[in-house]
Amino acid sequence: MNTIVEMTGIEKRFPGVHALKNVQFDLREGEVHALMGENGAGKSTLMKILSGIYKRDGGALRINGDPADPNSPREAQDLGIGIIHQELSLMNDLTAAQNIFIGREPRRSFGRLDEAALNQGAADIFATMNLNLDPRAIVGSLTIAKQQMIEIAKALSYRSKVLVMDEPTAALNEAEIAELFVIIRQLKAEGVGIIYISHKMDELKRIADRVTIMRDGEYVGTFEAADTPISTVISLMVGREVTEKPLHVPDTSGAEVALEVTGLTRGRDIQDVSFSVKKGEILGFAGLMGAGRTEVARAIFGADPRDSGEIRVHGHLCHIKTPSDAVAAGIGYLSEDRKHFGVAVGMDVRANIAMASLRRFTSRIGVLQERMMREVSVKYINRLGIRTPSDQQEVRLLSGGNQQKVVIAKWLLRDCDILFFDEPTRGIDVGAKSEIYKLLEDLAQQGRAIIVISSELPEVMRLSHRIAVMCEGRLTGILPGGATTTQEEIMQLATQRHAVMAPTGAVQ
Amino acid sequence: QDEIYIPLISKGFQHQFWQAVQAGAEQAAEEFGVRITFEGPDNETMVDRQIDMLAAALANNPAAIGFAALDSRAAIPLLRQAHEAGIPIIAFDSGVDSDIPVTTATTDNRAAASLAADMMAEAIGGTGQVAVVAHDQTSRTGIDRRDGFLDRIAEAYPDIEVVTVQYGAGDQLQSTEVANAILIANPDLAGIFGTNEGSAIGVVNAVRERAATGVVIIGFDSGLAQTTAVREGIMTGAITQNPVGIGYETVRAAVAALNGEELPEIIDTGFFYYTAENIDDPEIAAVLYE
Amino acid sequence: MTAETQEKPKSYLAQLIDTGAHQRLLAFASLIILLVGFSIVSPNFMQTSNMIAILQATSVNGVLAIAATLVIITGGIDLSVGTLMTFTSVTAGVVLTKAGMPLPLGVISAVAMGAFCGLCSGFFVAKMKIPPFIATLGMMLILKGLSLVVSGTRPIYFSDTPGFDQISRGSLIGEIIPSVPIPNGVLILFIVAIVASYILGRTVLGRYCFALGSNEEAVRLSGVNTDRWKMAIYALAGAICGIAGILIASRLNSAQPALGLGYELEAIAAVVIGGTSLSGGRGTILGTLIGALIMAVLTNGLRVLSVAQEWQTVVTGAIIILAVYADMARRRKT
Amino acid sequence: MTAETQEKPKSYLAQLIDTGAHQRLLAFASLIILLVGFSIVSPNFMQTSNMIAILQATSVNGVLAIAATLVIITGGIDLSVGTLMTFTSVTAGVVLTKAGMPLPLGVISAVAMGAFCGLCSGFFVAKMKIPPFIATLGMMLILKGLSLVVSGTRPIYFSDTPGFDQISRGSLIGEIIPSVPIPNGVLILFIVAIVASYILGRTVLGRYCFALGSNEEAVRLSGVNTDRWKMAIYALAGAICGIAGILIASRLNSAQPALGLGYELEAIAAVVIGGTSLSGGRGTILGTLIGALIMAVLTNGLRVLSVAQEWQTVVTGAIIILAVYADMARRRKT
Ligand SMILES: Nc1ncnc2c1ncn2[C@@H]1O[C@H](COP(=O)(O)OP(=O)(O)OP(=O)(O)O)[C@@H](O)[C@H]1O
Ligand SMILES: Nc1ncnc2c1ncn2[C@@H]1O[C@H](COP(=O)(O)OP(=O)(O)OP(=O)(O)O)[C@@H](O)[C@H]1O
Ligand SMILES: [Mg+2]
Ligand SMILES: [Mg+2]
Repeated sequence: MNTIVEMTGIEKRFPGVHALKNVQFDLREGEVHALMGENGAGKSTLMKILSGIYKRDGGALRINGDPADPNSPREAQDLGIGIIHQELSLMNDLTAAQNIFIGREPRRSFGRLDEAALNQGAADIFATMNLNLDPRAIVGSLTIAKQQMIEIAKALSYRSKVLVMDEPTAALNEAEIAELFVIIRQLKAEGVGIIYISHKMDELKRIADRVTIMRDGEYVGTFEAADTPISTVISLMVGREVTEKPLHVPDTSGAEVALEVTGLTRGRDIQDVSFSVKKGEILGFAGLMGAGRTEVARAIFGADPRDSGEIRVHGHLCHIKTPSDAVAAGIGYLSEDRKHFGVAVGMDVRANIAMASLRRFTSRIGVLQERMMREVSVKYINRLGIRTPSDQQEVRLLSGGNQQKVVIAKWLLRDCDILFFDEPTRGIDVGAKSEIYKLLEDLAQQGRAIIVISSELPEVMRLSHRIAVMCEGRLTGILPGGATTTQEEIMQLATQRHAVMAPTGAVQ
Repeated sequence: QDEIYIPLISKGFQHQFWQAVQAGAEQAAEEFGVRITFEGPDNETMVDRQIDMLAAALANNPAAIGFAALDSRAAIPLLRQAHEAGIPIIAFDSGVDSDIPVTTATTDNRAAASLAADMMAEAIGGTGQVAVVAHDQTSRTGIDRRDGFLDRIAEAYPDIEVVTVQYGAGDQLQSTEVANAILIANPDLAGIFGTNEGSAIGVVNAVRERAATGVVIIGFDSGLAQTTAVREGIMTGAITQNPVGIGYETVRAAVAALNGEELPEIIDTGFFYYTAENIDDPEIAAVLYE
Repeated sequence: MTAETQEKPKSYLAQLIDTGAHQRLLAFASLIILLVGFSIVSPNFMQTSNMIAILQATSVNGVLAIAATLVIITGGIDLSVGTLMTFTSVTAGVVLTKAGMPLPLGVISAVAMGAFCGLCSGFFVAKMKIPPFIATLGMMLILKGLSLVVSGTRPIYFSDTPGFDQISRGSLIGEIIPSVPIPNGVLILFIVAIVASYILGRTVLGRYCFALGSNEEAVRLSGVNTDRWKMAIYALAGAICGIAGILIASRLNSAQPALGLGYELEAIAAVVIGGTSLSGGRGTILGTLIGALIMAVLTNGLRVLSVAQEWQTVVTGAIIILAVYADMARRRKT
Repeated sequence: MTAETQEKPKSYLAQLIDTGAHQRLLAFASLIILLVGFSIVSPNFMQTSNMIAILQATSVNGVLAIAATLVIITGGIDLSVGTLMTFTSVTAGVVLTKAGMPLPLGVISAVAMGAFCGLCSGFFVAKMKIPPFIATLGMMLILKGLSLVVSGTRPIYFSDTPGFDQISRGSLIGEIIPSVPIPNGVLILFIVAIVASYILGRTVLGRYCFALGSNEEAVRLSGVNTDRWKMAIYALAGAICGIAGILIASRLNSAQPALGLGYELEAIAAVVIGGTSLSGGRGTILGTLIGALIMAVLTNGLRVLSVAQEWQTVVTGAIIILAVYADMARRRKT
C-alpha cells in the first residue's frame, strides 16, 4: 500500500499555546487511520494544517511523496484532500443541495444555475448514503445530526483521495453511525485514505486499521488497531488508567418527586408526554434521531412554546414561559448545540462559566465581582480539566471538547435542583467523560434530579436509574435502569411507531 | 364642495423663515376664506421629493397652487399639466423658468445680499478680511445670497478680501463649528456674513465661544436669537426679507387669479436692513418674526 | 429509502410568485390595508392619476432599494446608493451635455460608472477588509463631493438631449393602452426587479449572494473565491444605482449634484420592511418592492389627506413599526 | 493541564488604559497622524483655542456615539439618537421655559424623557421582536415629528433660565486652571465616557450587553431575562441621548426642533471607526471616543485649511476609509 500523506516534525504555535510539538503522521491508501487524543491534544489543528486552513510553523508535508504546501482550502482540494470539520460550517439559509455543491454548482450558459441537476446530484449522494433527506430542505431548520450528514455528503461529493473526518459521529446515533461505516468501508475499497477522529472508543475496533495517539500536542505513537487493546489506547491518551465503576441504582422509592410533567404536547413534535423524576435520581432519555427528546427538554425549559401540559416542580404547578422562569424554578438545561445555544464564542471562558449565575457575583448596585468569578472559574477549569491558557481566553479559541466542558461548568456552577443534560459528552474525551459521569452521579447523590438525553445507548445505560424511551414525539415507555435492561428492549421501544400501538406514556 | 383649496409647496417647512411664510399665507387664507395647506421637503436638495409633493397636491383637485421651486426647471412638466387643467400657478420665493406661473411673489436675494455687502463694507471701514458662512452650496437662495455678496465686494470694494466661503447647511451647530474654524484660521478677520438664520446664529455662537472681539457680523433673516443679537450689538445688523408678506401675497395673488384679475409679473415683497437703531420701527418690526 | 423524489419543478414565474406570495403575505397585507384605508378616508386617493404618482414616486427609491437588497443579502450594507445615484446622473449629464454624446452613450456611461464605483466599494470591503458600513460611508462622502466637483456645483440640464426626459416620464404602455399611462420609469423599476430577482434566484452570482450572507467563512472553506464574488455583487448593485441615476435625471430633466443624501436610509428601510434581514442570508426582491411601495403609499396618502407635516412624520414612523410588527408576528406563528 | 494561575489582577484604571491602548493603538495612531499633519500644514491649527474648539465640537457627537456604542454592542443599531437628542432638548425647553421649572428639573426631565423613549425602542426590539433598524428608524421619525409638535415648530430659547448656557459653555476647569479653559461640555463628555466604560466593563448590565451581542440565544437559554436587559440597555442609551440633548441645547442656548437628522450616521460612523463591530459582541468606549475625535479633527482641520467644501467631503470620505483600513491591517497582523 502506498503512503499518500506523510507529515513529519510539524510545529504549530498559537498565542499562549504550543499546540503541536514535532508531530508526525502518515496515511496509506485505502486505510482508516484513527487519530486519538484528549480534548485539546491538537488533533483538529493537525488536520487543519493538512487541509490548508492553518499554516504550519515548522515541519514537512508530503503528498504522494511530493512536498506540498497547501495555502488554502482550495489548494488542498486540488491536492485531493477533503475534510469534514468538527464544527459544522454550513450556510444555514441555503438548502442541503446548495450547501453540498457550493462553489461547484452545475451551470448553464451565462452563469445560470441548473437547479434540477443540483438537486438530483444531492439526491444521488443521499441515496448512496442511504439517507432520507430532501435536497431542498433549508439547512438551518434541520437537526444537527442531519446537518452533520450534509457535511459528510459534501465531503464525499469531492471524491477526494484523502478524507479527513473530524468527529463525524459526535452528533449521530447508532443507526446513522452504522450507515456511515458502510460508506467508509466502501471508500476504503476504492483506495481512499481516511483519517478518522473520534472520542467514541468502540469505533476504533469497528473501523480503524491503524491508530495514532497524541497527547498535549505531542506524538505518542502509531499502532495496529487490531493488536492494541482499548485500555492501552486510553492510558496512552490520558496518561493514566481510566476505571469505570459499574452503575449502582439507588433506591429512590421514598424520595420526593422533584419534577413532574403531565400531558406535554406541542404539535407533532411532542405528543402527550408525561413523566416524573425524583430527587437523587438520574433519568435517561433514549431514542432515535428526531424522536423529540430535545423538544421535550426545550418545552419544559420554556425555550419553545408548548400547546398544553403541566409542569410541577416539587409538587407546585409552575407556569414556565421563558428559560428565565425555568431557571428561577430551579430547572437548568444544557443544550445539545453548543455553538448556537451553549457558549458565547466571542467571550472569555470566565464570562461563559458565570453566564447563568451572574447574580451571585454582583454587588447590590450591579457591579461585577471579577475576583470571585475568577476563583470560581479557575476551580471549574481544574475540576473539569479544561485546557485553556487562562480563564480569559476567548472560548472560540478552545478545542471543541473544551468548549463543551465550559458549558457543563456553567450549569454546574448554576447549581439547579433539576438539570437537563442534552448530549452532555458530545465531543468529550474518554478520560473527561468518566469525570463527568462521576460529577452527574455526585449531583444525584446530593439530591438533585438529573435528566440525561443521549444518543449513545451505552451512555444512557451506564448512567440512568430509569430509562425513558421516545419515538416520534411520544414517550413509548420507561424501563428500569441497571443490568436488567438490554439494548434490545430499548431499541424496541425506540422504534415503536405510531401504527403499532397507542402511546403508553406511563406515569408512575 | 365649493371650498377653495390652495396647496402651497415650499422649499422647506421646519425653518423659521418658512414658518413665517406659512403664517402669512394662513393670514391671507382666513381673510379670503380659502383653505390652504403648506408643505416642503426636509432640505433644499430634495428636488424630486418636492415634485412628489406637487403630484400629491394635484390629486386633491386644487383651485390654484403656490409653488416655491427648488429647481426652476425640473418641475415644469407637472406644472404644465396643472396649467393645462386650468389651475393657476403662483410662484413664490424664487421664480420658475417659464411663463406658466401667473405671477411670482419674491424677494431679490441677490440685491439683498449686495446690500449686506455694502453694510459690511461700511461697518469695517472699507478694508480688511471678511468671510461668508453660507447655508447651501446649490440651492437658489444659497447661491444668490453668496454671489450677491461676493460680486458686490469684488466690484465695489477692492480693499476687502473675502478669505473663505464655507457652508454649514443652515444647521446652527454645524454653522457654529464652521465659524469657529474660520475664526481660528483667520485671526485678523474683520467681518463675517451669515446667509440665513441658522448660519448667522452659528456665527454669533462661535464669536461668543471664542470671545472674539472686533468681528463684524452681518446676518440674514430674523428670529428671536438674531434680533436679540442685533439688540445686544453682537450682530451689527441683518437683512430681512418679508416672509410673512411673501406668504400673504402668494395666497392673495392666487385668489385674484381665480377671480380673473390681472396680475403683475413680479410681486416684489422687498427686503430691509435692520440694526439696533431701527429694529423697533413699525415698518421693520412688521417684517421680523420670532 | 432515498430522498422523496420531488414534484416536477415549477416554472420560474410560478416559483417567484409562490415563494414571494407566501413569504411576504403580511407585508403585502399591510400594503393592502394602507391602500384600502386611504381610499376610504379620502375620495381623491384612489384615482388613476394618483396611483400613477405613487408608482412614479416609488420608481427611484425602488431601484435603489433593489441595489441595497443585493448588498444586504451578502450581509453587508450600502450607504452610498443615494450619492452614487447622483454621481451617475452627473456623469450622464457631463457625457450628454458637456461632451455632446448621443443618448445611449449617456445611459451606458451612467451604468458603467455605477458599476465601477460599486466595484470600488466592493474592493474596499472584500480586499481591504473594511467593514461595509465604513467602506460605503466613505464612498458616500467621496461621491457626494465628486458630484459637486464634476458638475461645478450646479445642475446640469438635459434640455439639449431630446427624448431624455421620456426615459422616465414617457409611457410606452400608455401608447398601447391609453387608459393606463404607466410611466416608463415604473416599467423600468419592474424590469430591474424581475432581472434582479432572476439573478438572485437563478444564477451563480445570486447563489453566492445568499451564501456569503449565510456563512462567509464556510463558503471560503469550500474553496470559493469569495472576494471576487463579493466585488461582483457590489458592482452589480452599483450598476443598478446607475439606472436609478438615469431615472432621476430623466424625471428632473437635470442632474442635481446636491441630491442623494438621506436616500440611503429610505432605501434600506424599504429593504427591511420587505422582510430582508440586515444580518444577511435571506431576502427577496418582491419584498423590497412591497416595502418601497408601502413607504410611497404612506407618504402620498398622508399628503393627500393633508395631514399636518409634523404629524405625517410621526404617523409614518408609527406605521412602519406596526407594519413590520405585523409581519414579524405572523412569521413567528409559522 | 489546568489554567496557569494569572498574574494578580490589574487595577481597573490600568486595565482600561491597557486593553484600550493596545486594542486601539492604530485608530489612535490615525488620530495622531491627522493632528500632526494638520499642524504642519496650517500654523493656526495647533493652538490651544483650536484644540478646545475641536473638543467642544466632539462633545455632542461623542455623547451620541457613546449611546450608539451600547446599543451596537448588543448587536442592534440606534438610528434615533439624533432626533431623540432633539426631543429631549425640546422637553427641557418646555419644562424650563414654558412651565418655568428650576434648572435641575429641566435636566432631569430631559434625561428621564431620553430613558423613556429609549425604553420604548427597547420594548419594540425586545418584546415586539422588531429588528432594531426598523424600531429605531420608526422612533427617529416619531421623535422628529413630536419635537416639532411639542415645540410648535419653533425654537425654544432659554434666555429666562440663567446659567443654562453655562452647562456646556462654562468652564469649571478653566476656573481652577485658567490656562486650560476646557468647556464643561467636554468635561461632561469625558464623565459620560468613563461612566459608560465602567458600566460596560464592570457591571452586570455591561456584561449582558456584550453577551447579547455575542450570542443572544445562548444567554436566553442560560436563564437570563434577555428582554429585560435589552430594554435596560436601550433605556440607558436613551438617557445618554438626553444628556446630549442638554449639551446641545445649552450650547445653542435654545432647543432647535428641526435639528437632529443625519446626526445618527455621524454617531454610528464614530463608533465603527473606533473599532466596534456592527455585528455586536465587541467594542470599547475609548475607541468610540477616538473615532469621534478623528471625525472632529478631520472636519475642523479641513475647514481651518479652507479647503473647498466639495473637496472637504471627498477627503473626509477617503480618510475615514484609510483610517479604518490601517486599523484593520494592524489587527489582522496579530
Ligand atoms: N486559533 C487558535 N488560537 C489559539 N489557540 C488555539 C487555536 N486553535 C486551537 N487552539 C488551541 O490548540 C490546542 C489544540 O486544539 P485542537 O482543536 O487541535 O484540539 P483537539 O485535539 O481537536 O481537541 P478536541 O478533541 O476537543 O476537538 C487547544 O489547546 C486549543 O485551545
Ligand atoms: N430548528 C428546527 N426547526 C424545525 N424542526 C426541527 C428543528 N429542530 C428539530 N426539529 C424537528 O423536531 C423533531 C425532533 O427534534 P430532535 O431531532 O432534536 O429530537 P431528539 O430526540 O432530540 O433527537 P436528536 O437525537 O437529534 O437529539 C424532528 O422531527 C426534527 O426534524
Ligand atoms: Mg478537535
Ligand atoms: Mg436532541
